[in-house]
Amino acid sequence: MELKFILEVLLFSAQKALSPAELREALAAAAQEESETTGAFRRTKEPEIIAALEELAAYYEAAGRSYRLVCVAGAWQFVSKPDYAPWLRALVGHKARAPRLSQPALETLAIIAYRQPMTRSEIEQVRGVSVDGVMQTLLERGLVEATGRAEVVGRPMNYGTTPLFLEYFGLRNLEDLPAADELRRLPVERPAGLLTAEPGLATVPPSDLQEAPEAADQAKPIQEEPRRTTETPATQDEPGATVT
Amino acid sequence: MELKFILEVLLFSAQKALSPAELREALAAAAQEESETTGAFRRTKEPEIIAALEELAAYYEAAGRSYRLVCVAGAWQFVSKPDYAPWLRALVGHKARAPRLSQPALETLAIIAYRQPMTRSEIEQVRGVSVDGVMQTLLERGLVEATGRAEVVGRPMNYGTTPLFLEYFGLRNLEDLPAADELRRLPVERPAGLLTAEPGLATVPPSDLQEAPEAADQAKPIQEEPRRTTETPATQDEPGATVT
Amino acid sequence: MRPSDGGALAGAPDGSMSDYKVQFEVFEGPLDLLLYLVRKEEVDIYEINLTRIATQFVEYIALMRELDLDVAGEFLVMASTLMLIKSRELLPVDQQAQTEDEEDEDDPRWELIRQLVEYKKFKDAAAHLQGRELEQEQVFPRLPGRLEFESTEPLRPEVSLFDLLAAVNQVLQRHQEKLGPREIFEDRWTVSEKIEQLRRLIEERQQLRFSELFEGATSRSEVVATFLAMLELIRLRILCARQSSAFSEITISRGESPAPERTAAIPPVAGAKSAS
Repeated sequence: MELKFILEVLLFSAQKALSPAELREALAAAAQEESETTGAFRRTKEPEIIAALEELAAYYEAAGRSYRLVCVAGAWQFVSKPDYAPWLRALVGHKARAPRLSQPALETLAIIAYRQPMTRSEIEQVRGVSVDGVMQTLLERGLVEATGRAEVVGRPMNYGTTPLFLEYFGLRNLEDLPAADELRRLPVERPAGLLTAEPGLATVPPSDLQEAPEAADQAKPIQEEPRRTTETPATQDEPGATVT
Repeated sequence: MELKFILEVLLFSAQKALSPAELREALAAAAQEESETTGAFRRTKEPEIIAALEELAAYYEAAGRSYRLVCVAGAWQFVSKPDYAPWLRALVGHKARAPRLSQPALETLAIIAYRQPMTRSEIEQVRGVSVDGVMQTLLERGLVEATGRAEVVGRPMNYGTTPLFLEYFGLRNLEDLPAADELRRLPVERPAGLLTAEPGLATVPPSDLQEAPEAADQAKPIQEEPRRTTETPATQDEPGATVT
Repeated sequence: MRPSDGGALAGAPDGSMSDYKVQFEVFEGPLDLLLYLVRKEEVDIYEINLTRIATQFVEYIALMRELDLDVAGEFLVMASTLMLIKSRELLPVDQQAQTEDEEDEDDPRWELIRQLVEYKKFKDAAAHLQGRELEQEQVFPRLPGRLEFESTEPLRPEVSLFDLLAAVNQVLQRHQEKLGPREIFEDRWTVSEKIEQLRRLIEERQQLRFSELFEGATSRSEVVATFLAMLELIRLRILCARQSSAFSEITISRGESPAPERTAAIPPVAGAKSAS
């Protein structure tokens, strides 16, 4: 009995996408109930599970079947390839899906996705127009959410994307966005001799701050703007935290 | 675009097993709605579909995955291999254990399987007890269904087994049922046909005809009323009740 | 000032007012309009002639007003920024700001270009998201039917074909009692005779295939008698039947309890002794 086949059959039979943690739980639960074969997987660790899932996904990609194994928002599932949509529509009907997003909504969403967390006025700075109506739509559709308050004057709300955002666009995580690094950090190459730093541009995503400190360090030398610290979302996850 | 991949993706995404006829319909429906690629499969014949399905099934058998493609009761579907049941049980949790069929339910099912189509009162004749509760269970579990009306007084409903019944017991068709000719030979007194019925006796309110044919059956003289009531097992078919 | 590339304002001058409204909405804001103007110039953003762009921008604003359209405040702010840039550049070179290194942050040209470049990148990113949005509409997740596991998998081992046949047996037994054995078994074989035969057979062979039990049968009633005998022996645990999977053949082997004294308990079926 191989781990990858067990994971395969679990994903094959599940009613929803499963995270490595859920898969690990199923392995542990099965080990508790039954004996020999299941017991061998009692203590399977998540990294092992993820490695086996990647192997499975690679297998299906190489096998060139009509469906593949994907990871969306951290959970794994089998999905059909887009080419086969006409037949699936004939079989199961159109997908129940919210109406497509408008151009302003997509622009705003893209900005938030790359630069989160950010305040409304920071978003407006990039877009050059008010985003009130658009933000309303994005919040209502659950693609964007308030993540806390920014540590700047007036303590405005910070916004970020939700897991639903990843699901809606079929993204594995925020790194899955194209040119993520480029768009997150200082994006504009200045002609030599021009030394500027723009507030709001250098916001490093929290994941980078936590998981890739060296990436954050890389961005630092360019940042000579003292104001930057005030924009660093240090306490974004603590709504109502007060400035001391 | 290959036929086998289209069939594969249809079976992979379908909520239930699909017959070659249903697959052919999906191909035709897709051809109607969209164009180029789908049009090529507009007139796919069932033998072609079956050949492609068998090729697919052979592929999966050879690939040695945790699931395979099987044909049960003339319909095709991907099913997990039994070896993996412990993990699937762990995944689905407790609710996986549907209440097993009670002895009365099994008996009734056996009678219907061998003697279908039959009316409720005919079934009761063979079993010697009322089958109201049991029939309810069998209908709800989708093992038995109404197949039309019997051409006898009161035009009661006829019942027969469903494809799910075959699936449930792993039978390809009804001929696969082990010989039980004796059961087939048990005498059942059929009520007089419509033409020979006394006009006065056959007067059944139209509402009864449509909504409750069994009400008409109950009035029949064949029923040994006292015995029925005493033998009716009151709680045997309650969910969760098991008979061992 | 009519757009030459069939862009966002295409057809505007001869269209109706409502057409204009629809067309203008294509510009998400001043940056969008600026980007459109830059694209029209077919030059890199860094090389745009801001003076010319500023003129065009202001002309657009003028047109929008002429057409009595709502001109959002952001457009006006941008227009004034552009006019400032334009006026600076129109100054003689020696009067322009020369302290670039120190005052660059206040240079509205760079601020504008930076904003434009950044905005363009996000607009491209938005286009990518839109592509993914469309693709996701074509992707169907596998959603297995609940029955697949919840009914077939756990139930099959619990309710097998055997249970169904045992149920048949029960029904037959009741009718034997009611109708008398003669009507059911007309043959020379009785169930109890078959029970003895099966017991001897299993002593010799240890294990049998289900179909072997019926190989020598000469009549239907013998098959039935054999079958009922087998069911009875299974019930008494003298025989044990296994079916490894749904379609595999049933194998019959010796059961866990030989229980010789239970032979006497056979009567329910032994009573079916034929009248022959």
